[in-house]
Amino acid sequence: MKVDRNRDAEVRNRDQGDAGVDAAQDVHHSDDPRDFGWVHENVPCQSACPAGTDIPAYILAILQGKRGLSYEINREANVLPGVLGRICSRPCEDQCRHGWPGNGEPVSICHLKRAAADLKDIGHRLNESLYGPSGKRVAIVGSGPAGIAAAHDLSLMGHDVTLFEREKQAGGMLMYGIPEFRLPRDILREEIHNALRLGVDLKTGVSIGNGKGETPLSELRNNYDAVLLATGCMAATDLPLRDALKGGSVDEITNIEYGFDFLLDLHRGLEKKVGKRVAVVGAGFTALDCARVARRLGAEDVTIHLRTTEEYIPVTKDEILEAKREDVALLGLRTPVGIHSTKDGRLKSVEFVQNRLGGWRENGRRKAIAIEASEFEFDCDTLLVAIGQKTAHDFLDDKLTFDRWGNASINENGMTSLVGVFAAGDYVKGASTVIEAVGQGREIAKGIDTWLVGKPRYKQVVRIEKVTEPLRERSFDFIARCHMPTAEIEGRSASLGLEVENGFDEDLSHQEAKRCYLCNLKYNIDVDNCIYCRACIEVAPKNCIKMVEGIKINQDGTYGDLQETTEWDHVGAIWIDNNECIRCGACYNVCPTNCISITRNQLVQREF
Amino acid sequence: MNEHVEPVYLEEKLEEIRADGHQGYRSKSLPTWCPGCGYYSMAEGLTFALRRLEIAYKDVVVVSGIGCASRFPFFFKTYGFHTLHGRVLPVATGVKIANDALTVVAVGGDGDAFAIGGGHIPHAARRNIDMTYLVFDNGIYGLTKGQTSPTSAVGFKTSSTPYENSDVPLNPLMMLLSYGASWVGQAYAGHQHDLADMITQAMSHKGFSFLRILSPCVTFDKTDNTYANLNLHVHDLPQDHDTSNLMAAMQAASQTDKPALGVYFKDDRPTLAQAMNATATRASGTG
Amino acid sequence: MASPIHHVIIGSGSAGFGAAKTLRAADQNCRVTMITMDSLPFYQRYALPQIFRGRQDWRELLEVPPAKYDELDIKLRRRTRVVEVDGSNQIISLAHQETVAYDRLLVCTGGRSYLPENLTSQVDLIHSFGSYEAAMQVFKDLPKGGSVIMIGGDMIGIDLALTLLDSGYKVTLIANQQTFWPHDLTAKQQKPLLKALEAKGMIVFSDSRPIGVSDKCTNSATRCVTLEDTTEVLGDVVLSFCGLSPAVEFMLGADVDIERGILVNPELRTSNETIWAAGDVCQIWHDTEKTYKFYHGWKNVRMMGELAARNMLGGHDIFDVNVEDQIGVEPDGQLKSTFWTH
Amino acid sequence: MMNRTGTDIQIAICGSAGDGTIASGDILKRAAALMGFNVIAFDVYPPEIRGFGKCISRVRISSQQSYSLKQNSDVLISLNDTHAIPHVGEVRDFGAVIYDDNLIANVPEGGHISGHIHPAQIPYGFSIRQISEQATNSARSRNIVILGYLAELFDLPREHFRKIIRDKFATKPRAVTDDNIKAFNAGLLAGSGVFKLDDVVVQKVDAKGNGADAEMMTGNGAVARGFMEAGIQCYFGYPITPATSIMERLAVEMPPAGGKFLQTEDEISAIAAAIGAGYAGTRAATATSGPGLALMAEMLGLGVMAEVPVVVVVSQRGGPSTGLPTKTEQSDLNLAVFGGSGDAQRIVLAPTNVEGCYRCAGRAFEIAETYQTPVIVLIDLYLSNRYETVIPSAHKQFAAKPRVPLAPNGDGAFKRFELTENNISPRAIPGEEGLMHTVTGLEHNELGRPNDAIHMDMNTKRHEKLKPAVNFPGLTVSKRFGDEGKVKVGILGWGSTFGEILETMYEAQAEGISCAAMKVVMLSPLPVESIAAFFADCDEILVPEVNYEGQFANIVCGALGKPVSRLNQTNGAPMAVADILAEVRRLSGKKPKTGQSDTFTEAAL
Repeated sequence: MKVDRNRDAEVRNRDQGDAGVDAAQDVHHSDDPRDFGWVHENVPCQSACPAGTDIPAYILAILQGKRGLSYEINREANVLPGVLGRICSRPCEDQCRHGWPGNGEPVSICHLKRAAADLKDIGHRLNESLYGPSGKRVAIVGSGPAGIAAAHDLSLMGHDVTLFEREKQAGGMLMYGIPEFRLPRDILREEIHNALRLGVDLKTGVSIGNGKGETPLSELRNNYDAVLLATGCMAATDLPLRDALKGGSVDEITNIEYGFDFLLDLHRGLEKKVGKRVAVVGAGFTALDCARVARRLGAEDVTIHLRTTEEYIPVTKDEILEAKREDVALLGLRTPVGIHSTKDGRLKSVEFVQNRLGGWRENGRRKAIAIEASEFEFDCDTLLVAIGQKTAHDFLDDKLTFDRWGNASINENGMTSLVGVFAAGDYVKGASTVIEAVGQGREIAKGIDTWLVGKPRYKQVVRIEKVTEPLRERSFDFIARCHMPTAEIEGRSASLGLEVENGFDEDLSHQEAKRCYLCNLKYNIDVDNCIYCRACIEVAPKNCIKMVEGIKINQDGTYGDLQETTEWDHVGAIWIDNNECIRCGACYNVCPTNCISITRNQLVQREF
Repeated sequence: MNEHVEPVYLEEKLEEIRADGHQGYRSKSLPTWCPGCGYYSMAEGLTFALRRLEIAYKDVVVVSGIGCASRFPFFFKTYGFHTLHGRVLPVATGVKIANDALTVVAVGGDGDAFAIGGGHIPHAARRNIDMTYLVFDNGIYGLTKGQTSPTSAVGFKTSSTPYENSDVPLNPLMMLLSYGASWVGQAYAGHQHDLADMITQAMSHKGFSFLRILSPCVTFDKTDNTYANLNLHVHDLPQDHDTSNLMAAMQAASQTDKPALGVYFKDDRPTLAQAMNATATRASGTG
Repeated sequence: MASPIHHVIIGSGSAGFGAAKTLRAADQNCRVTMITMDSLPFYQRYALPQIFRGRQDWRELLEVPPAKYDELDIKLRRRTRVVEVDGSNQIISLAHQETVAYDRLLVCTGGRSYLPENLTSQVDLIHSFGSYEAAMQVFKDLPKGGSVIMIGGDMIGIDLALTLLDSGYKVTLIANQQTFWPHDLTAKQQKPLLKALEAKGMIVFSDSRPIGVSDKCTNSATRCVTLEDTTEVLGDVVLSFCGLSPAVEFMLGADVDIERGILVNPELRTSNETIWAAGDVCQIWHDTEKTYKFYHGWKNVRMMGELAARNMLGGHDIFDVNVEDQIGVEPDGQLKSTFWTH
Repeated sequence: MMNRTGTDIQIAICGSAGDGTIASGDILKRAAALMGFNVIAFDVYPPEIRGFGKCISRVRISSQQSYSLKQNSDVLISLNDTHAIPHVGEVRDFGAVIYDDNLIANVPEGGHISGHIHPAQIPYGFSIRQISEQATNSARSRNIVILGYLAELFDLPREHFRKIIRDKFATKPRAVTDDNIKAFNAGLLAGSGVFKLDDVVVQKVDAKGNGADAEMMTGNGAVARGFMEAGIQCYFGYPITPATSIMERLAVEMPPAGGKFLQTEDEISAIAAAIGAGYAGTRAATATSGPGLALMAEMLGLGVMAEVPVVVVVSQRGGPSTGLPTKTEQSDLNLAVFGGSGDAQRIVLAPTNVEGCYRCAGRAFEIAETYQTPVIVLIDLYLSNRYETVIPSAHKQFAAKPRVPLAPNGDGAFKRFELTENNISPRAIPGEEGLMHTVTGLEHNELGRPNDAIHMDMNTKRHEKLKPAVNFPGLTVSKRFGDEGKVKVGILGWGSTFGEILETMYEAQAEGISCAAMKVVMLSPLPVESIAAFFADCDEILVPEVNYEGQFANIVCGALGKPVSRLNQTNGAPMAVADILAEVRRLSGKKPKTGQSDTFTEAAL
């Protein structure tokens, strides 16, 4: 097999936690709050990513044709790039500089992640840095994204990890919650396998709990140095009905089901059926998944009922569009308040109350306020309730402290109120996103390691590296956002397994990668060498280079706004406003005194 | 050059600049030269020099002729006189003779100095009027949109030399050396720190100081005196250059293909004012 | 000295112009600015079918001559897109990077033509009729005596369709739920009305919905619409008249309540006390039905504009939310609607 | 409005120095000429090279002859809103305003042109800068993008534009042309979706209209062309706005034709060298503006005194002193006619349009040689820089006639300054056998030797020899236009202002005012008889001039002893037709016409 030695070298040379110190003189490591502040503010995608993925770095790698490297950069933050590249909630794209007013549409960050995974060489070799054995043993309960991420990292750090999974296969909600048309299982299995193959002992079909044939948690505590609970949110949130249910409880009406259970059963292999008119209550990915699965199971009329409107629900616009294209209707401003059933106990209709939009909630979503006396009935023969999930605690055999939502409370290392028992993922955060679970899994793994070893291995610094050319062209800024090619609508309803999104090919991914501004590049004017000739301002594509007399400093030591002036005797510096800067390189190329320099400023982990 | 990457913190830099005080010499209005023009470097250089020599604004008069360079006085908060094409030195002479306490800086481009004004330079130089003449030499006429100038190279194509310039360029340094200028130096707009230092030295000299400043015309000369070309060719005068040796200065000045930067020649002799005082003394019969 | 109050009106349709006139009539000193995406001064969208009756010069469609704006001292800013309204600082950001400060703001941007989602990918093949320019494009692309395929057929569309039939063109109507919008009719209620249209020579499909539009047709037609039951309808121009959906994106940061449209009380004031809304863009609280409702039709719209203007100047007039909404067939076979004036 | 049929539109492009405004206008007018239109165009630009000043290029495109720019433009294109906003009012009702609606920096309220467009004007906003950057990676090609947009909007033939663009950048690297073509195409594309709402119409002209012979020329270009056709042998020049382009043109054309071209170190040396070359028997010339003429005044006196033929073109700009280098004025008439020391009578020709520049410059050598004296061709910035379509003469009608050699006079007594019946002395040039002599700036006798006593006779000779010049064959010295016989108002004019005068006269006639106009091309010596005849036919005489005192009116009054009405303006701009017309109406005793009737009736709302 042909091995690309250069590529391997590139992978090794990235100093993420690498034992070596940068020998090159053109790298500087800073822990100044102004530099941290710069990265937080200027690399909005990375700041928005719960796992802290170095997005500009992996997109640059794609741009340079190094898709394997790109995949590895992703894996440093997230061991499941192929998975997240499909189903991530993409908080990064909401913050992408390219999507800021006047700049166009955000970069398809998520699709590029998938492209790195899909398009890496067939002979791609994974890059893992192993520590020597620690002699410590860690048990992890639950093999969802948080459990897998933690298991992988802990095993790299030299600990012996055993991963317990109740179901037949590892993956948690990834395996049992998300429909295959969004996440093909071969991709999922491969990435889980890769994450666990460095010595993680996976025990499937083993249930931790107090029932018959189950292993008690206390036994794990005795046999292992540390236990991590990553059991997620394994119970559906009840449907809170205002009126007492006419004709019995929800559970008694056969064609009402919780969407969470519906999907779980489906992926366990049970045969699921739905009626002709399916109503889904809920506003998250689960609700949309239920609706789209229902279409594929033959429902003729599928509706999703929202408390607010589709503008304010926490799913991606693409997902809403695909659902609509599959003829799923989203009906807004209604809250279910009652259920009507026929005499024989079958569902007849759902009673809703009409809402109007209220103010904003803290999470950026809208409040819905019921309009008095505006109830109406909606006829349907199947109701899927997908309004959320919550943690379940019946497997515990010792007392644990919870917060007011019933989620496990943890300290800064991730330890619960029981010594040696840690928790991560949805079990701590409540129902959240996959990328948050992955991010927290890594974080808690570090905490466990610190606790086991007795001191932290890493600290975070800003790595500042000299870059000798702009890496981009102005013309890149005019490329339109590439759209994800999707399967024909006609064929979709025939198969639950047909992946809807086809992924970018090499051309599309290269084209889309060009769009990334590479926000971690910092353009600097060396004031000592500047002659104030404004050649840079003349070529600036935006109002990004300014004549300044001052800059505000925030209380936390980071920078605030530039104070501009047009009076010659007040101009202290001509300065690049990195918030406006789109890294086009025009100024760099024109400066007569070569006083503009570029650095790449990245957050990295350094060993103590 | 320090290859180490050191982060730059703006507010610290601005504090330094404010403390330095050179901004105070600037006028309110922004210079109107083409972006990238070397003259910005000179404007910076003059402000630094005035600050270093601690000369009060009120005691400075900047006199100029016509041309891009002659816009100069408008961008300073000092006294300025924008006169006629080529007539810089006569006007500046009048100012200096009227009040010897003033610091007079005459500025102009190569056309203003060596073409129409060429006849005036020898006389200002030999009289050793105590002023500094900064000639911004870009080898082209910028204000009239790119014609050949007395310092344009042979073979240079402009709108008035469409079949290439065949006139040998003047050598201003040798001219001035032979005209008897008492301080002759050369600087380059692309080396802004050295330029500021040279302007300071020129102004410190008691007598007629002539500083030729090589500068690109970024708009009309894309081939000859560009930053890129000048960066390749300029170099410093040797460490052991003897500034009191006129022949050594002439020898150095004759190396036009690799222009050397620095002080070529320096001679301390009586200025016009001193000579006039001496004449006055003689005339009054008290000497 | 206090500077005069600045009233800004976004939108230059019936509501906007009516409001501007009312403001000027009541206050000689205030500043009145109208901002519109349109290239032309105010003209009635309802007059656009007149293009097929020989009135192709836009100057003939204007409601008032351009000089009238000078006379009334109304500043009209055309081809100007508002990207954001900062409701707390009272500043409007325009797409070309200019900002405009206001004291009081009236939003009457109307609605944009709604296209069923399943046809959005073929939008390039469907003509629009929402502006003079679009209408003229239809006029140009439609051969004399040619045929129009109309999807939906709201009241603006029906008006155009009747004009077209009258002028020797052929019209095929593919009816759906939005037919006769803003009248809200069941399929059963639609039936007699569709019959009346058929009697006027219109071809009507009411049992199948369109699933695709194509320009690759079997014969010389330039457009064909495929229905769910695989029927192919051929024609020269496809138009969608499926009602309007309000254009409110630029108001998302304005600190006003929005559902589909901008929510206002019966005085047409939004939840922000310096912002009013009028016309097709707003939903007015109906106190007995306990819901926010749209009120369409130019009569309603103009009334709202004038009323909002009076209230911007301190009045407390109430919009009559119980306006009549009727459609029917006259004995002579003519359709009659409360949304029409002719 | 004047009753013209066919196309007659004016496009104004307004930008900041460095935006390429002038280059854009240049391509537009050349393309229009190539399409067969009559074109008049004039650019206004600031003294800074690429600073922040305002540039406007106005191009009038008509299917019939026109004489000046129109007061109202039909289309305004903004490349810089700050500069263009004050000109929005110049666009007529239902005309078009084209601008960039996608700025990169915030502007304050009122800072964008779209807020200033009148409801009767049609706004066309598009992303000029972005499209330029997209097409060529640079904002520098905005000026070409707008041309594409214009071509699309008014359906102008694209290939004509592309040809002119290719021609214009022919000497530049290939990539420059390619980029500009890309920018033009991008403009076309941007314009292709646009719905045209204005009523500005450009009708296709029959290609025969002007024919392929028509050329686009500036006054300065026409001067150079006239010089070349007259076989100019030596040229000495010094750059000065607005005459520089004459030198630049000759720098290109003379060397291949065997001419001697030199850029001297100043105007003083330029005229000196030209006089030397004239003395040596060649056709020699220089060109300058007012300040240069002032420097040359002393040397011109030498030319008069030494009776050396030399041609000096003077393009006037605002003065005195450095004045308004980029603004037009007709205030150097006194200097041209009278400037210098002593009674230094010379010939001054002032063409009134671009074709006149060509004819006067071409004929000037012959006149200078005939009368052995300096000839000044007096034009101004407005004429120097304005473009018109001209059909140059097919024949070299200005070429020097073969010189008839004089009989050798071997005794060294050649009377170079002999007093003769027609006051013209025999002239020999260095190199001719047996005719050696000396010329000097001192007063001299017939032999050219210093002599004070003969001063009166020599002054008489130098003045009287020029008088017959008013009948010089092949030169229109003056010409009357308009109504025959007695008229109410006669407008007398000279130089570039005459275009506006002629337009005014046609408008006045259309209003029913009995009116005539006369242009005077030879300002020194003055064609007194024809002017007197014109005066006799007119109840009122109006002399509009772009100077403060009325320098021509002074000369005419002095020569004819009759009062005239003056109209003077010195705001840096050409005289406006409306201003002259108002004066004509006043003199005719006619009340001003009421404005256009309103074609709208307000619909009941």
